[in-house]
Amino acid sequence: MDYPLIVDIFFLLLATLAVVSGWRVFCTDSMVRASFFLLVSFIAVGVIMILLTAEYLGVAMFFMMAVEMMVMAIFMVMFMMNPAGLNPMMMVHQHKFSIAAGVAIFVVLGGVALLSEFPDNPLPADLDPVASLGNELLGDSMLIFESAGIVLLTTMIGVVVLSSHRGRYGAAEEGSMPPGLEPGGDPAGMPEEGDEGGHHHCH
Amino acid sequence: MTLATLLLLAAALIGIGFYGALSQQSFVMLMMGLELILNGVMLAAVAFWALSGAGAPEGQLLTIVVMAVMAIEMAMGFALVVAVFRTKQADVTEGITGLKH
Amino acid sequence: MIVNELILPVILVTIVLVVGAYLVAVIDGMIAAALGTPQRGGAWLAPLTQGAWLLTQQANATEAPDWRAWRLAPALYLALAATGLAVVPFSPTLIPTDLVTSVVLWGSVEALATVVIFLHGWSANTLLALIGAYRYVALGLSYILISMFVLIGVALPAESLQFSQVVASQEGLWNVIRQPLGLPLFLIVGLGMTFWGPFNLADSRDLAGGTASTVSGPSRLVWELARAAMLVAFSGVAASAFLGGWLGPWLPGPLWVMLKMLGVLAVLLLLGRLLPRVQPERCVTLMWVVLLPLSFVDLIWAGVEALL
Amino acid sequence: MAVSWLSRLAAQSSVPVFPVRGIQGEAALHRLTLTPGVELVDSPRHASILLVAGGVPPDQHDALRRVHDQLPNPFATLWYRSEPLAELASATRVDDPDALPGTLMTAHQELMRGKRGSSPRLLPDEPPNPWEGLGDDGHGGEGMMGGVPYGRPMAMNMHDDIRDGLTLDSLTVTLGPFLPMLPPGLGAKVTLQGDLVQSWITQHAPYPIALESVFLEAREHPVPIAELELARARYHLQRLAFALRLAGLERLALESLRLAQGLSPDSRLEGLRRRLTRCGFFRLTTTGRGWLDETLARRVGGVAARAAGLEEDLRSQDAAYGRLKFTPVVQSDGDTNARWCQTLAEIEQSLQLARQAEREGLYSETTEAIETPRGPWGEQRPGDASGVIDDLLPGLEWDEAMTTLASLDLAAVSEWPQDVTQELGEAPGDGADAAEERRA
Amino acid sequence: MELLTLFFILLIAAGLGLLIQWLPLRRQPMPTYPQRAPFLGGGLPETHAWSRFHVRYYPMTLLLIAFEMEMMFMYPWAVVFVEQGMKAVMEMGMFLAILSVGIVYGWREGVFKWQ
Repeated sequence: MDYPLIVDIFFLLLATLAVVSGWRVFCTDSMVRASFFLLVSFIAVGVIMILLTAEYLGVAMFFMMAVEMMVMAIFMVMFMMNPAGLNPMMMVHQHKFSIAAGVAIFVVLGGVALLSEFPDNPLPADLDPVASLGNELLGDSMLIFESAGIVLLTTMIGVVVLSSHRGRYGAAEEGSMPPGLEPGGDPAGMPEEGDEGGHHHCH
Repeated sequence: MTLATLLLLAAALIGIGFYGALSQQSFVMLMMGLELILNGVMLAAVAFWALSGAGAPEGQLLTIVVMAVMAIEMAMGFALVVAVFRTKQADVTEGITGLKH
Repeated sequence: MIVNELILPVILVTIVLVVGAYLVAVIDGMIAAALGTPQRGGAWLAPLTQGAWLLTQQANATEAPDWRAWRLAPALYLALAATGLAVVPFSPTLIPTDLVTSVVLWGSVEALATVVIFLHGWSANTLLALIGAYRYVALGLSYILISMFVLIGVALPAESLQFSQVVASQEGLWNVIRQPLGLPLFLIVGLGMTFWGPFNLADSRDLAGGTASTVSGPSRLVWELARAAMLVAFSGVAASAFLGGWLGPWLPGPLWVMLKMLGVLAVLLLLGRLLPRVQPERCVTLMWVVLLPLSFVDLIWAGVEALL
Repeated sequence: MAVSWLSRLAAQSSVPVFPVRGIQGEAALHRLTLTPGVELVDSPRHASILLVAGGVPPDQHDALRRVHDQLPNPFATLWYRSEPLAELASATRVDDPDALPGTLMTAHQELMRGKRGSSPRLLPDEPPNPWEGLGDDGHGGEGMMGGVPYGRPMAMNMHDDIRDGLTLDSLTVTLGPFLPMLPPGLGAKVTLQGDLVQSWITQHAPYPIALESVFLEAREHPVPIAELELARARYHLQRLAFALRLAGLERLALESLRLAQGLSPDSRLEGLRRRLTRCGFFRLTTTGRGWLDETLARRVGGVAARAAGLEEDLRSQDAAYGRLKFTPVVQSDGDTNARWCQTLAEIEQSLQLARQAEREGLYSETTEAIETPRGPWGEQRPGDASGVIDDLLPGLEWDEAMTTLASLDLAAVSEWPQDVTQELGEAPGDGADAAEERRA
Repeated sequence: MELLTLFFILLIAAGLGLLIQWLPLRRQPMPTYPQRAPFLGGGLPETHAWSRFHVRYYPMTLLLIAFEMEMMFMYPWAVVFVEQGMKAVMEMGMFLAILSVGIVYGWREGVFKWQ
C-alpha cells in the first residue's frame, strides 16, 4: 500500500520522536519527566496507529496512556528517592549486559522484520475499523471480552486488597484502625467510615 | 511507511524497553521498561493488521489485549510495590525478590 | 480545496479560541458584577487591561523549577484546548478535524489536561503549588470516567464516535431532552477540567493560588488564557453533544453553534460563582459514589432509548 | 511605542494588591474588599502593590522583608498606619482610610506609566546555602540525597506517617505570619506528609484583635444593649466573610461584609443563611473535622465553646439580658460545621436582641463580666488560644486544616479599641459602586 | 487531511502559548534568590518541595486503571450497539454490574478516602 509523501515524512518524525523519548526515559534524573517521556513515546506511536487507519486504537492509546502515565508519575514520585533528580544519579545494575541485550534484541527483531517475507494484504478500502472491532467483540471474541471483564474485576479487588491498609482482614502495623468509629470520636482526624451525608446542618 | 520500517521501529522500542527492564534497579523503573516493550508489541500488531492481515479484526483485538495486560500489570505492580514498601520501606527489585522467600 | 479544508478551519479555530477566551472573561466579569462584586471600568475593557498588566509584569521564577515543563505546561494546556475545539463541528461541512473517533479524542484531551495541570504545579517546586497539583490529579482521575460514560451515551443513538454524526443523530430531538441526565453530568466535568468554581482544587484560595501561586507575568497570562480557552472548547463539545450543534432554524449552522456555546459558557460561569469549593476528599467520594452511578443510569437510559 | 501603549492600558487595570495584615489592619481591608477597582490577591506574585495594613512587630520585620522581595517587578509598597521599614523610609505612608483606595490607584498608575520606580530589593541576592560547584557532582554535596542542590537540602522522611503505614518524605516549613489563609500574625512550624498535616507547632500567636469600643465601654459603664449586640453581629459577619472568601464564595463573602457595614436592628440574616445552605456550604465545604473536646473548647471560649455544647455565656448573668429572656444557643458537635451553625445562630440572636433592646431602650447592667464576641471577659480579657491548634490540626488534610482554622477565633483581645472613625465612616466607593453596577 | 489541520491548529496554539511567554522574557534578568524563594507568608521551607510526596488517594488511582481498561472495550461496543440489539444490552448489563461491584467494594474498603 502506498502512502503519500507527507505521511512518510510524518512517520519519520514520529518514529524519531518515539525512539528518542523512549530512550530519554532511562537517562533522565527526574521521575516525572521519565514518566511523561514515556507518555510522549506512546502518543507518537498512537499517531502512527492513526496514520495506519487504526483510528480507534490510536486515539484510545492517548487516553489510556495519559491516565496510566499520570498514575505512573504519582507512584514513581512516591517511591523513588530523589524523585525530581535534584542530585544527578544513576540507578542501574548490569549496565553493560543490559545494553548488549537491548541491542541484540533490536538486531534480531529488526533482522526478522527486514528479511522475512510477510504477505502484503492491505486493509480493504470499505472497512470501518471501529465497527469491525465492535462486531468482533460481540461476536467471535465474546469470550475474550467477557473474561477480560472478569479479570479486570479480579484486578480491582486484588489492587484494593494489596494497596489499601484499611482492609477488613488485618492491617498494616501502624496507623491502622478498625472501621466504624463513633462519629466525631477522633480529634486526629482519622477518616471515619460512613460519614457520607450524615452532616449536621442548621436550619 | 512500510511494514518493514514499522517493524523496525517496533524492534527499536522493544530493544530500548529490554535495556530498561534489565538495567533499572528500581521496580517502578523496571515497569517503565516493560511498558515500552508492550508499546513496541502493540505497534507491530497494528502494523500487521493494517498492512499484512487484510484488516482481520483479531489484529485490533490483540492490541487491546496487550493494552489490557499492560494495565493489569501496572495496577498489580503498583499495588505490590505499596504492599512491599509498607513492610520493608524499600522499593528496589531486591525488595520484591525478598518477598518471595 | 486547501482553503476549505485547511486554512479556513485553522483560522476559525484560532479566532473562536481567542475571542471565546476574551468573552469568557467578559461574561465572568458581568456575572460577578451582577452578583455584587464591586467593579470599576466596563466589563469589556477589564480583561484587556488585566492582560496588558500581566504582559508588563516580570515573570517570576522559583529556586529550582523544572524550567521546560514549567513554561511548556501553559502552552500545552492551550494546545489541548485548541484540539478540543478542533473536534467541534460548526456545520455539516465545516469541521476542523472530522476524525472517525473524535469523541474518543475529546476523552484524551480530558485525560491529557490532567497531566498538563499536574505538570504546571509540579514543576514549580514549591509547597503550595505541589499540593494544588496533587489535589487536582485526584479530581482529574475522578471525572474522566463520568465524562466517558456520558459521551458513550450520546454515541449510542448516533452509532458512531464522530461528533458530526452525533449532531446529525439529534435531528429529531436534542440529546439534552433525550438523555436528561447527560448535560448536567457533563457540565460538572467541564467545571472539573478547567478547575473552575466548585472544583477549583488546583488554584484555590486556601493554597494562595495553588499551581499558579508562583507564576506571574506572561506565564500567568498564558495559563489563565488557556483555562478560559479550555472552557470555550468544552462548551463547544457540550453544544454539539447535547444541544444539537449546528441544528436550528433560520440562522446558519456556525452561528447556532456559537450561540449554544455562549449559553453553555454562561451557565458554567454562573455555576462557578454560585457554588463553594468542594473539599477534596468529599469531592472524590462524590464523583465516584454519587455521580458515577448516575452516569451509569444515564447510559442505561440512553441505551434503552436508542433501541426503542 | 507599542510598549507605552501597553503600559497605558495596564495602568487602567484594577489594582492587584497583596495585603500584609498587620495589627489592627483588618478594618481597612474589609473596606478595600468593597472598593471597586481594588483587587486583594492571595499571592504576592499576583500583585503590583504591597499594602502593609497595620503595624508589624519588629521581630517579624525579617518575614516582612521576605514577602516584600517576593513581588515581581515593577511593584510599590504602601504603608497604612504602619511604620515603613528602615530601608524604605521614603515609601508612601497613608493614615487616612478614605485616602487609601485613591492612593493605591495612583501608585499603580504611576508604576505602570513609569513615573515611579519599582521598590528596591531588600535582601541580598544569595542562595539559602552556598552550593555551586561543591561536592561530587557540583551540586553541593555527596551521594544521592546529600548536599544542598540549588541551595536547599533534600526532603527526607523524618516522621512516621500518622495515617497509613507508608512513611514517605515529610516537608517541614515555617508558615506565616503573613499567609493570607491564616489568621493575621499566626506563624507556625508545620510538617506535612503529602497534603496531610503531620505536626503543627504555633510559633507566633495571632495579633490581638481590637474590639469595637462599645465592648470596652461596657466594662466601665452600662451601654445600650442594642449597640452592643449589633457590634457583636458585625464582628461575626466579618469572620464569616473571611471563611466564605476562603471557600471560593466571593459573592456571599461580599454580601456578608455589606450586611456588616450597614448593620441595623432591622437587618435580617435569613437571606444570607438561605443562600449559604442552598449553595451547599455546609455539605460541600465545611466538614465534621476540627472537633474540639470540652477542655479545648473551654480554652478557646466563646462561639467555639458553645458550639461544643458548653452553655457558657456571661450575658446570662446580666439582669438586663434576663429581662430580654436571653438563653444561650448551643450546638452539640463542636466541629467546624457546628461552629458555623453556632455563629449564624448567634448573629441571628444578636439581631433579635438588638431589636428588642432598642424597642425597650435597655442598657447592660453588669460591668464586671461581659461576653465579648471573642469570648467571656470576666477577670481578664480573652487570651490567646492558638495553642489549641497544635493538637487539633495534625491529621487533617490541608484544605480541612484551613477550613478548621477559619472557623476558630483564636486571637487574644487587645486592650485598645478599634478606631471608631474608621468603622463608622462612609465607604468611599458605595455610591460610585452602585452606579458602576447599573452601567455594567 | 483532518490530521494535518489538527497538526496546524496544535502548532499555532502551542506556538502562541510559548511565544507570549518567550517574547517578553528575552531581556529579563533572572529574579533574585529572595524573590524566587517559595511564598509561605514570610516563612521559609527547610527543604526542596520535591520529595517522595505521600499521595493519599493512591488506591483510587489503581482502581481507575482497571476501570479505564473496561472503557477501552466500551467505545467499539457503542458503535455497534443498535446493530447488535439485545446482545449488546446484555453486554452492557454485565459491564455495569462489574463496575458497580468494583465501586461498591472500593467504597466499603474506603478506597475513596484519603489514606
